[in-house]
Amino acid sequence: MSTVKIELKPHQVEQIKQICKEFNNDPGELINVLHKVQNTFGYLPAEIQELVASELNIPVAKVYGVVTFYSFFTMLPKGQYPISVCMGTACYVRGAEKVVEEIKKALNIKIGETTPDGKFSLSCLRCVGACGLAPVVMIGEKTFGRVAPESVKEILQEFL
Amino acid sequence: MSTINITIDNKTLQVDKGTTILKAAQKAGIHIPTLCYMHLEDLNIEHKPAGCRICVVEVAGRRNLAPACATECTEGMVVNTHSLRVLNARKTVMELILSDHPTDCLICPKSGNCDLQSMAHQLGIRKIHYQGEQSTYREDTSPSIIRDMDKCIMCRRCETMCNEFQTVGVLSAVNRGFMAVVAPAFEQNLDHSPCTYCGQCVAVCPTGALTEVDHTNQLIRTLADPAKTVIVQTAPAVRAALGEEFGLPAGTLVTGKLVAALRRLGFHYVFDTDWAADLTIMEEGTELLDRLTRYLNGDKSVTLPILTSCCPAWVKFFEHQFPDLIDIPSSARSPQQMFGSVAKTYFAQMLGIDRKNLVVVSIMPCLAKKYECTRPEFAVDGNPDVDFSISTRELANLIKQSNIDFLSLPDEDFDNPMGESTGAGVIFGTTGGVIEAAVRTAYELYTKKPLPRIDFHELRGLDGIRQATIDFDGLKLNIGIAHGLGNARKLLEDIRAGKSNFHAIEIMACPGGCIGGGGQPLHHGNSTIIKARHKAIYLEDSNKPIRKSHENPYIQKVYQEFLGKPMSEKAHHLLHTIYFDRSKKSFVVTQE
Amino acid sequence: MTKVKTLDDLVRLRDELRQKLEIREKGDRSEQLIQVKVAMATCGIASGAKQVMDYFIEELPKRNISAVVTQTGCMGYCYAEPTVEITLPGKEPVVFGHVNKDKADEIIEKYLKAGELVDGIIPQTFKKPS
Amino acid sequence: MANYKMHILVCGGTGCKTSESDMIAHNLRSSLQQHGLADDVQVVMSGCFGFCEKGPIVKVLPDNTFYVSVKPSDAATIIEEHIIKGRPVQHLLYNDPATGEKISESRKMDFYQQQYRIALRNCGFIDPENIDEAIARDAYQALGKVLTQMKPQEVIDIIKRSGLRGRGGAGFPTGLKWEIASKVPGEEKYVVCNADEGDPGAFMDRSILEGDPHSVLEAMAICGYCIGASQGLIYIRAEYPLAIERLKIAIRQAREYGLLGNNIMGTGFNFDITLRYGAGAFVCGEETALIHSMEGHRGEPTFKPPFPAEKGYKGKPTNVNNVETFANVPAIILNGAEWFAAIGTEKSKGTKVFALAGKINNVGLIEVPMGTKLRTVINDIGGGIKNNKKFKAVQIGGPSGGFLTEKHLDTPIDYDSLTEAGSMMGSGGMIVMDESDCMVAMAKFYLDFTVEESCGKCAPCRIGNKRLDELLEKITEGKATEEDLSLLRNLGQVIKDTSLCMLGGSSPNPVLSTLEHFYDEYLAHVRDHRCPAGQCKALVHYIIDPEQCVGCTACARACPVNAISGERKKPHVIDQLICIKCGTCVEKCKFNAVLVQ
Repeated sequence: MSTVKIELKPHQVEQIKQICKEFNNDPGELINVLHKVQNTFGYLPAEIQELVASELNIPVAKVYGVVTFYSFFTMLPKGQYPISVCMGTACYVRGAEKVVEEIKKALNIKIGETTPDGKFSLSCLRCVGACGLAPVVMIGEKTFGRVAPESVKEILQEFL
Repeated sequence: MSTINITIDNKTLQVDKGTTILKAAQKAGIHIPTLCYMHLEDLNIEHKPAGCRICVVEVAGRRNLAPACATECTEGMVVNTHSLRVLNARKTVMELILSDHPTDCLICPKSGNCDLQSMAHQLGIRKIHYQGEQSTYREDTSPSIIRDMDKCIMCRRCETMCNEFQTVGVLSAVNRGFMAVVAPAFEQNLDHSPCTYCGQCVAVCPTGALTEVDHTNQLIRTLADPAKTVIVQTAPAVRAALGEEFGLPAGTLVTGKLVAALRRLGFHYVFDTDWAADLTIMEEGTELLDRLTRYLNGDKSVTLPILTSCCPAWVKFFEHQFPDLIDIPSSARSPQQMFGSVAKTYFAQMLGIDRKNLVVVSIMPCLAKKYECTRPEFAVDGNPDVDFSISTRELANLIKQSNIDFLSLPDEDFDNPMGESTGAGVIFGTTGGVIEAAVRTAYELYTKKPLPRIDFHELRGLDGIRQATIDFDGLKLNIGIAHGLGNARKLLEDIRAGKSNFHAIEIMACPGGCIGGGGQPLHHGNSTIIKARHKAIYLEDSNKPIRKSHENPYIQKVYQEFLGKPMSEKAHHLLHTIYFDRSKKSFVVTQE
Repeated sequence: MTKVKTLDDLVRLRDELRQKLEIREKGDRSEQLIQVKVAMATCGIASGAKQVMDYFIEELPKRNISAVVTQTGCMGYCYAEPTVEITLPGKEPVVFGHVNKDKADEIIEKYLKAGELVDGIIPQTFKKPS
Repeated sequence: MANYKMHILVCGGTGCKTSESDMIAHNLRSSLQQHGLADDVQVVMSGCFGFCEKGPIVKVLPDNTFYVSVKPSDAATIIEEHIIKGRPVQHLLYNDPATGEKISESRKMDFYQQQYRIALRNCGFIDPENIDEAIARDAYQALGKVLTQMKPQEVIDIIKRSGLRGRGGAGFPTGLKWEIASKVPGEEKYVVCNADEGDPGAFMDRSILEGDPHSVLEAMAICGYCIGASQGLIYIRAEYPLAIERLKIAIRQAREYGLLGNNIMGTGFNFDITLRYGAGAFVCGEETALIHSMEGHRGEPTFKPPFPAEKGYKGKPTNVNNVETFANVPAIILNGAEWFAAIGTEKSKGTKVFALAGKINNVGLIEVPMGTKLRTVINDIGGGIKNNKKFKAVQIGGPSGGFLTEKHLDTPIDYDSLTEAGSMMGSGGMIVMDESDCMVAMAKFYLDFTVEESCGKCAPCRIGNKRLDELLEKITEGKATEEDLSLLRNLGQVIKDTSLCMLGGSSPNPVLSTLEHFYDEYLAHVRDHRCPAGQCKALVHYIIDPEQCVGCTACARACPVNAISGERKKPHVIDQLICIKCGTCVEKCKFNAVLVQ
């Protein structure tokens, strides 16, 4: 998994230590800790994983093993407006793939990448449960249903 | 224990409840092939992830095939280990594994010694029907170990050794699915990790994914250099295992042939690390007595227990994991390094040559020794005390490359002055040996009386953690022994918690001590091999005319002529060392 | 906050809370229940339909009658407001005109309970718009 | 205090919330306020109604009027027309596609008529964020009954007699599972609810948790009482924020009421529940993997036995059931084993919830008695195939399931019939496909999923599924041979036969079942290099029918690679060497002159 190098500021270190403490520094709570840390920082760069490992007293390789196992965790910062295209079966059958292609073309990024200006990142996810609205695209907090490939540009326009 | 009746391949037999199909079949003389499974019985290590699925068998009434390694027998179970369905599945799975594995067997360091290769042969694979993308990873080279994960088959044995047995925690399964692989954190190189280079991952790897850094070519070039005087030292455990590489049964001692072979390879002097082991006992034993006496006299600045420090993997382990305890281990260097520093001073002077023209090579059962040579504190002006180290396996290979018929070699003796050793030096090669050697000397130095007996059976054995109390003429010395870093961790945690009442502890990183080292001939999961080597070491000891380090005449000589006395300033300078806190995170971004 | 200390507490609490959901429960099986529809267009409200509806809603449970009380638009009998349409399960709807509280009381006691018709029925001469 | 005369239920399921149902509720409330009706009419956000196709749904009670596809701007109309004037808002009523008539009551809709709701009994009926509404609907009565009047074994016997089987996929008898866990000695045991619903296209469990969380909490406590556990854990996907939120509220309220915690209802029984979050790994639906994940490890399954009942969470005896399984339990306790056992078929009792999706008119969440025929579900409840196309296949059980065809339409839906037909019950995803879906491409879609979700622990799943996927790719590209088809079948069988857990053990099902039922379609790909459904890009060609083409140049102008040439008002031609098969010309042509072959 590629990563970016960052330097944690003292208050961030404190924040992460605090989160670990909330879970009693219990290694069994690793996944909950990672969820909370990712919620706070947006992603889980190597430095954060090292800190979490040392707080929970487990090898950092184990933390990395967990981070790379679960698709929810990311070591790369997401864009300001993360775009998620539902790839559940219902959406797939109703043409989600074409929508993804269109977004890739419009933003010139691949799945899992962020645009150079940090504005958009693109990911696919499994069924969001809005199958009646298939295909579904989520941009930031906003959800778009019955998205047609032609309407992609128009939708993205909203966020520019 | 209740028993169970089962039928395997039409043979009926009774087994204890809890027996797996694999073990039951073995009992019936049926050897079901396995790949990821590993059971080092005498060392209490069992690894059965049931991941490779090579050992699948057909159990009547079951929906799918069952992995023999993990499935326990049940009453009335009927098992077929070679039905059409089983053989087809087994071959197909093997083909799948091979389809994600490079087929460069001809030039693979593991060729001829590879479990995957021999299993493919055993299963009669002649074509890989399923071809496709192969998973590839960045190759990683460290001072000791090469990781070529393209060859990883995800048996996860290394992960078990690194985590469960050694508790080092450097290796973990990372990623998911097809890209899953065993790697250090962030898929960084091992030298950015707390890896101890114990080499146990290499020792159990069934393929060429984990191998040692090979120094044989460097050795060949060095031996051919007319400007250099090349000397060699060979560790005690090597002589108890090298014969295996030439078809001798495990536990055959080949000391004399080893010396002869080294001479024929072209070394100018063939010395023995055992000599340096005797020297180590002089220093470490003296240090022990010094600390013990001061402690008993109420010196609050002295802490006990004293820990042995001859195992480089163990040293790196506590530097990373217990930096708060780095003042506890003995400051004595390992025999390899004592040998190197004495050779490049005392012996170089004796020869009248510059240390730069004296090349010290070591033959070690160990991969961490390769790393130990490179530690900067063991070099003078950039010239290392020990130039490089090769493993028992590399030596065997070199002997074969040099067309030496090992088995027909005569027995020869080591050279002097650094080749003479005692039985105490020999037993360094197995768990409990260092502390027994230390006791033999420390007892006589402390009590000023001759030892009533020389064999301390209470210190021997293969249990992971052992303890004994030795009576030093009224002073009860509590001794602890651990092999395997996981066991060491337990003792260290007690010390950290102030719960330890040991005076001295011996620690070896590898199972069984150096005889089970990461550089030894591969045991392929057969722990009786380690047991046999263990026995051989004690046999060598009992055959030695002198069995106490302080009685070694060449040790006495080196003190008289060069070092003065144990713990003298010169000895301190040449034979002792300091340790470093390595717990600081060393995350480095490795660019692809 | 209520603490449920025993099963009895829970049963009591449930019975109490049930009433709040009765409207929904009834909607679920309205065809098995008596339906009371009060015409609540402007004309109805002006002549007191809301009070009549409230009266039905309050009185019916008191008299242990399970009924669905809903409002409906103008039924077209503006001269007879407030008007109430009652449907007994399995029967044709009947519309009563000039319903006040007294009339409502009479409808409940006689028609709802006993099925006896009371004065004030407006004959259905056309099908009301749905 | 308000004396509500009417209730308006607004669907607060994830699907409808996505279409701004929050805003609808808000607008309804403010409109009521405006008209001074705030104390007369209560607006409630409820759980999912199931009819997601036509969401957002709004239901007015007690008249039971069912509004579909409601927009926030419709709120004022509903209040002014329906609530004040008593006139149903015609344009928001459901239009019966068969008769073209407007239907105002949900129970008269085909979609609901064939359904029987046990697990979903409160979904779309109560406010899931208000425990009072759940209690009014008998929540925790079963727990009370069990704790005060029954011994654990008696409860287990009821569950056993009811015939309830696990709704997570494999269908293991629930009562037996509880009994095993109850008999394993141990001071510390755990009850785990598996809410890691990961099938693409399945949302049964989420809807239950969002619509009726207390039914699950109550059942977990009952299970705890039976097996001797005082701690429950719900392992839920982090991708379900709304369900998590509602569970948190429900747990908090249940604790406040003393229905969770110490000494429940004065019986001395203690039980509490905490949440654990999944993090995007389908394999964690497997119970051993789920347990490892809850312990903070990689979610890799381990060989069974030992089963979780012996050695589960933290090495302690653990009973794992799925959400829907739990949701059935209180109803069984209150209504009796016989009541439940009377529903369904001989070996599959009760009902099953399905998420109906794909090329079907009524996408949604349904609950039908076991034994209901597929035809009923697809044609009656589902309203038939979208756009009047022809039914081709239905895929049940997600990536673990198989495809069923026309000839299976009269198969009763139960565990054994589905398995026999080469599919499986799975957790309840049901995806309908029409003639324009290529079965090879569909099988590949599921394999793509499996390859991505395989944990990588065992060789057949890690490498085998990858190879299956690659073979399928070869086929869809027209590069495969007939020999590849037999390799495909053998590999599928071996993966099923040798994989460590049920993810690998069932992952070849989509391939094997399409091979079985649509072999001709595979043959067409490999022999004729043709995709009959016209879906496999590499195998189709876009050509212009000179008879239809009027030479308007629309296609030529739109073509991104300038592959189309032709003079104005003369038929155009597509250069096959340049064409990238993007389909733009088809969309632009107003005369249906571009053919896909």
